[in-house]
Amino acid sequence: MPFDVPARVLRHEALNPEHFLITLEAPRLARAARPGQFVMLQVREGHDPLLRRPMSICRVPPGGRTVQILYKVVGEGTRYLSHQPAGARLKMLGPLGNGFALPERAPRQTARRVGTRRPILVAGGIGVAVFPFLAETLQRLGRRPLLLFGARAHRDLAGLQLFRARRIPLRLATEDGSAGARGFVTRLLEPLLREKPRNGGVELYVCGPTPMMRAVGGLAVDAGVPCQLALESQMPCGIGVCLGCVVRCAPQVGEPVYRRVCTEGPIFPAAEVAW
Amino acid sequence: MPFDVPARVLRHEALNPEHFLITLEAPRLARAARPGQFVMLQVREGHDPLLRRPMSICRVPPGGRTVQILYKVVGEGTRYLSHQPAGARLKMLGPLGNGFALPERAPRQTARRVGTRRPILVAGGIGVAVFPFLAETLQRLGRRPLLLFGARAHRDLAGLQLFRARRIPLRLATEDGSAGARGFVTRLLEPLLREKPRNGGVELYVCGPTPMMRAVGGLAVDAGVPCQLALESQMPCGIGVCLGCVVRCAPQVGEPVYRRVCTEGPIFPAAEVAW
Amino acid sequence: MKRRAAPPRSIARRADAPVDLAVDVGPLRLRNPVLAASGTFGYGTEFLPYLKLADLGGFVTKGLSPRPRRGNAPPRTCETAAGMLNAIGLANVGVDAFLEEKLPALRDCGTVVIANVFGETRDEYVQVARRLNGAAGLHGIELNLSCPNTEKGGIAFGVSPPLIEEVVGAVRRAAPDLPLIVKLTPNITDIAVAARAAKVAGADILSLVNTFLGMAVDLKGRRPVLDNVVGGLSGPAIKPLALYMVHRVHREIDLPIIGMGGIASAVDALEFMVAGSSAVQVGTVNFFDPTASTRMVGDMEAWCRTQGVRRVRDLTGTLRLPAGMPGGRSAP
Amino acid sequence: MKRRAAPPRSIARRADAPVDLAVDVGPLRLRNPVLAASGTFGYGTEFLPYLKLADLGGFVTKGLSPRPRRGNAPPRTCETAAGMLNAIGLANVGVDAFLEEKLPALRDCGTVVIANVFGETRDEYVQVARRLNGAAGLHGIELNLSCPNTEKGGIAFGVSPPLIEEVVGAVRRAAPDLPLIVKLTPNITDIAVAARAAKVAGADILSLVNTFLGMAVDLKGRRPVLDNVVGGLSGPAIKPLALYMVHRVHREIDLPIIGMGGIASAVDALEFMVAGSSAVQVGTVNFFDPTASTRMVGDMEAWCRTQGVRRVRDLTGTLRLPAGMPGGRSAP
Ligand SMILES: Cc1cc2nc3c(=O)[nH]c(=O)nc-3n(C[C@H](O)[C@H](O)[C@H](O)COP(=O)(O)OP(=O)(O)OC[C@H]3O[C@@H](n4cnc5c(N)ncnc54)[C@H](O)[C@@H]3O)c2cc1C
Ligand SMILES: Cc1cc2nc3c(=O)[nH]c(=O)nc-3n(C[C@H](O)[C@H](O)[C@H](O)COP(=O)(O)OP(=O)(O)OC[C@H]3O[C@@H](n4cnc5c(N)ncnc54)[C@H](O)[C@@H]3O)c2cc1C
Ligand SMILES: Cc1cc2nc3c(=O)[nH]c(=O)nc-3n(C[C@H](O)[C@H](O)[C@H](O)COP(=O)(O)O)c2cc1C
Ligand SMILES: Cc1cc2nc3c(=O)[nH]c(=O)nc-3n(C[C@H](O)[C@H](O)[C@H](O)COP(=O)(O)O)c2cc1C
Ligand code: FES
Ligand code: FES
Repeated sequence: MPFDVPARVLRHEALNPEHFLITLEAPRLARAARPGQFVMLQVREGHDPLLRRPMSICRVPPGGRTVQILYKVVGEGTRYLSHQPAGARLKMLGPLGNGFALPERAPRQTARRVGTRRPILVAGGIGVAVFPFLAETLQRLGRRPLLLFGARAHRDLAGLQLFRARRIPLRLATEDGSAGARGFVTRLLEPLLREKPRNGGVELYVCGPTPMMRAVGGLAVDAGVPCQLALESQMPCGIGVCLGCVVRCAPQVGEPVYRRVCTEGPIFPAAEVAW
Repeated sequence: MPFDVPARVLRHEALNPEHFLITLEAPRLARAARPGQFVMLQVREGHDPLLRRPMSICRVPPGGRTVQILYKVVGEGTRYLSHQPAGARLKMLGPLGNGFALPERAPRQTARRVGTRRPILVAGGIGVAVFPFLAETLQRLGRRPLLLFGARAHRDLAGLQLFRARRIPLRLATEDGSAGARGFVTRLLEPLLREKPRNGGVELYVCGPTPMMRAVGGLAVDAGVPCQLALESQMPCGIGVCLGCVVRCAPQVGEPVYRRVCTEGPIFPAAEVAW
Repeated sequence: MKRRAAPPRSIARRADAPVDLAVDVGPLRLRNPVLAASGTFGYGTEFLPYLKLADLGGFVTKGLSPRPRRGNAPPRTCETAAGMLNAIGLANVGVDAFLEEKLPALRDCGTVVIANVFGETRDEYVQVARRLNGAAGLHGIELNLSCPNTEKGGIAFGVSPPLIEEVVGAVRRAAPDLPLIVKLTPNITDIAVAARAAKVAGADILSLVNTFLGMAVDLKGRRPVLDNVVGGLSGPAIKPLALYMVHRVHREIDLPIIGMGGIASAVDALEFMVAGSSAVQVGTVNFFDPTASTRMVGDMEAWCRTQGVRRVRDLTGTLRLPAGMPGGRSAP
Repeated sequence: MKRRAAPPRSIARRADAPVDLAVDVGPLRLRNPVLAASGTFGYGTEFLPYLKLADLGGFVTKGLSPRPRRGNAPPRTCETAAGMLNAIGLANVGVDAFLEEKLPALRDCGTVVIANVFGETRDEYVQVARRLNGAAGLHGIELNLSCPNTEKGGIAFGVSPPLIEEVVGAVRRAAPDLPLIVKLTPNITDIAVAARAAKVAGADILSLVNTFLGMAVDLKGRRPVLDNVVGGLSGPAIKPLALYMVHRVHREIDLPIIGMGGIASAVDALEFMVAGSSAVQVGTVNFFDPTASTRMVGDMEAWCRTQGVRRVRDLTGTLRLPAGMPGGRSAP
């Protein structure tokens, strides 16, 4: 059940000139949130911009009364958002969307047992924002997530501290080689997919720009590895009524259909999306 | 010659919950400004609201590098303005308009001589904003301005400290009697107009809501006292090109015409305005 | 003996008296004048987490066609200055699924439910209307005339008075039991001409306006932003245009009007009533403020109370025009 | 030996090469594609404190009539969401004062000066055009067809193809020496029909669009905000509508287009070019950002340089439409 609340900005940190971490007070929303869900966030008062912006729930910090959002300034809306001071109130609607399908809790003794897949989180650029919450939740479920994080350049590898604080192992790639391996994140992923499955193999959770998700989804389907994609799309409403956010899907049976990313998604099995 | 500058907010004080005094850095504009002129001020970035807001130049503080604007929150635009923090940059165009016609400098020894009219500044509500600059300038010209200030209630008598700091005598009236005389500002003015002219009589400088200016202008014309009105009007451009801001005027000869408040005004002789 | 004068009794009483928000719109009686607009409110149940449907005057469903439609390829929407373009392509579940799955869920929703209807041919309109006629829990139908007529080279029904008369007349006969709202397109030289045709053919109520044809360009890609190239503009940007059209139709045509276009607040809604609307619809605002519609009802009541308006319906068409200007001057 | 690779020479050269901003628009040759629009730039000299006129592609004067007009009573303007309504009532100094006082002051302004012309009858248009024909320092005339025809019950010239042909043809004959721009009104079902009539009657260039009819209501006063009741909507709000009309006319009619409507940035301007404009006009932005027009020229050049566009005129009409959709789909 989503809530529409006037959330108070408690903290607003610039991680670097383009990336921000904002902490908003919204107890009921925070309690209801699950990894992979998102909110529709007002970036400022008035009609410019008109629409709220979809933003992943990046973390629900301990205490469960707040949500954190990690975002990148890419246009006017996110730029206006970055000017909001602590104390401001922003309308926020959520949690929305289906969220990731999570594995069952692994009983301690079976955590490394055969048949338990290791979660690989594959992030491209600001797509990383959806993963801190997921990684922490997977840890609580007794899993050992690994983050593969690719971006344009060093400065686009935002939010690493959120993973390091939880000792989540990570491997980096940048297109210009300014940090980690040079190249796309697929360079990090391919060897893992080629490895002989140990302990049940891997499963992928992916979020990033569309070409990256297309590539990763394709690799996963070819390798027969379970893969969930966190899609992006233009989202005027976020609640399933405008039908604006659809993505073309090929269900197991029948014709391709358009599914609403905001409601049937934003998380889709890679095999279903027929871009 | 007006300038269009990205002016930095140096200070922004709430005088009370509805009234603000903002100090903007704009050296060339400040140096060029004369009492009764105004600026077109951007209230925030983007297209909501679309248009800048006309604001009187309330003061040019000593140093001459800044202008102060005294304003009241009456709608969305002024409300957004009130949220601008120190350090923000707002586009500001000015000085605009004709400004008050000022008396000649009075040589010290003749300041109280017969033939020198005493300047009476008649303010209604936020119309007072135009007078601190005028009053200080009149003082420098060797005059002794008197401020008559009427408003709805005590809390609408904003900016009194700007006059008190310069020891400018003032008389107050409020409609609800919460400060000064009960009633309209005309109650303060009428006795002055009836007084037998001493030392050359009085001259009026008036700014306030339209009904108030109409009333005061009428009294002045009837009494044969010089009277300048600082008019308000919807001003999309402020520079004379949209023709949106016109007021009906009856010139000495010929048909009534529409004059642009932003360019031929905002200061008009009371006798000319044919509302 | 000094004492503060009490306010005159009549004013005191007026300020406390409840405001009557009910409106009659032709054959429809609404609890209040605020309806949610077609295409912005799903099939109603989507909003249950955010508001009580019974707090609304009513709502209009997504447009229904004889068969389900999956709609246009994405991208389907694009934000613009104080507005948005959409080219959903009239995706919907089809009239059968509506009757079987959606409408029953609304049986006890406590508000007026109106089905929005379109077709690519006159017969498609008629098919849907006939299926809806007599459906339990349905209070009216609204014909979307912005749909292109595939038999007439894709010209929208709503820009051709003969086509309007034909389709409205046929639907009138196919669904004789339901109040018939005809929704006009604004993409026409004189909307009063379309309104007149709808009236002649038997409309009970006019609703206006639908979206304005518009486009957005992806400069770097040298492509239209929308896969459909063209979309419909809605939101606050269009409010002055819609308000004028309501005013014009109200002066020219004697039928009750449901006005819409960019309404985002109670003040906006009341302005539409003053200009001639008996009720209003709110569309795009539902996207960026999902509780706006019911808050608007509350704000409307509050406004009426402070202004001493006892029946909101008394506001309809109260616009005072300058003397000698019944239709308004025309040269801006 | 390690060294950084130099960028490939062709790219390096391209990024440094000056961008050619000149455009030919029918018989007009402009230094760059940005003109200031009629009614938003006075008679040009008003902007001298803010910019060099020679940095503009050109500008269009306030509309001129045979005799001076004082215009409508105030209030004449009203702000709306991302737009504004105006009902100035075509106030202007009259064509004689323009020729005697305004035009001489522009003799050395270094840019293209276009006179905007209107009349309440065909003869008034002709009178103004005849006076302007051959005037030194004038580079063209633009006919404002949004004006109501007082001889035909106040219907705007621009919504009637026969009236368009009549007035454009008459002006063409009255001012044979001047490039003739015909400015279309958007308040019409299909603007391509008006464009065709203008072309048939001899227009050299089309400019579009003028303002959209709209209204604002003063709720408490139950009055129209504008004394004229109705006004014309301009500003960013209308950009998607105007862009669509430019696209449509460009696909349908073979005449160069000067596009306008809500342009506030170089990106906006270039989008209009991609949609089919050879040049653009900027209107309302001059009010809230008086240096926007010339800054736009600089930003345009910068954009072209980073995108490797060497001649801005190459962008005109480069919109790539989805296959099989020459005119764009129509049902949003
Ligand atoms: C489910 C979901 C979760 C998201 N989570 C995050 C997040 O955690 N952090 C983050 O930085 N970004 C996230 N995004 C992307 C974010 O919504 C956009 O970057 C943002 O809307 C851009 O707004 P703007 O005004 O700055 O950019 P502009 O490009 O000026 O926006 C113009 C329009 O395009 C839309 N838009 C632009 N880019 C995107 C995009 N990539 N996805 C969806 N709509 C877009 C905007 O909403 C707006 O309507 C998410 C998107 C979705 C769909
Ligand atoms: C020459 C001049 C000098 C002014 N000086 C001051 C000043 O020093 N301090 C101050 O507080 N106010 C001043 N005003 C009035 C001020 O411009 C308005 O209060 C302000 O524009 C209101 O904007 P808003 O968005 O808050 O109100 P809204 O009512 O929401 O504004 C809606 C529209 O109406 C216009 N508008 C509203 N009220 C006025 C008004 N009284 N005059 C002109 N336009 C108006 C706005 O510009 C806007 O376009 C002055 C006006 C003029 C013409
Ligand atoms: C995404 C979207 C879908 C719409 N779908 C329909 C529809 O199916 N049938 C219809 O008659 N109108 C439809 N409309 C038009 C609205 O009902 C309304 O007429 C229009 O949006 C103007 O109102 P607004 O500015 O309040 O949104 C749609 C509008 C939007 C934005
Ligand atoms: C205040 C005002 C006055 C205008 N006067 C004229 C005019 O005299 N003649 C004319 O053809 N267009 C006139 N226009 C229309 C503009 O030239 C332009 O077509 C329109 O405003 C759309 O462009 P914009 O959105 O960039 O302003 C006027 C527009 C405004 C806002
Ligand atoms: S964003 Fe509106 S349906 Fe998904
Ligand atoms: S405000 Fe534009 S002419 Fe005065």
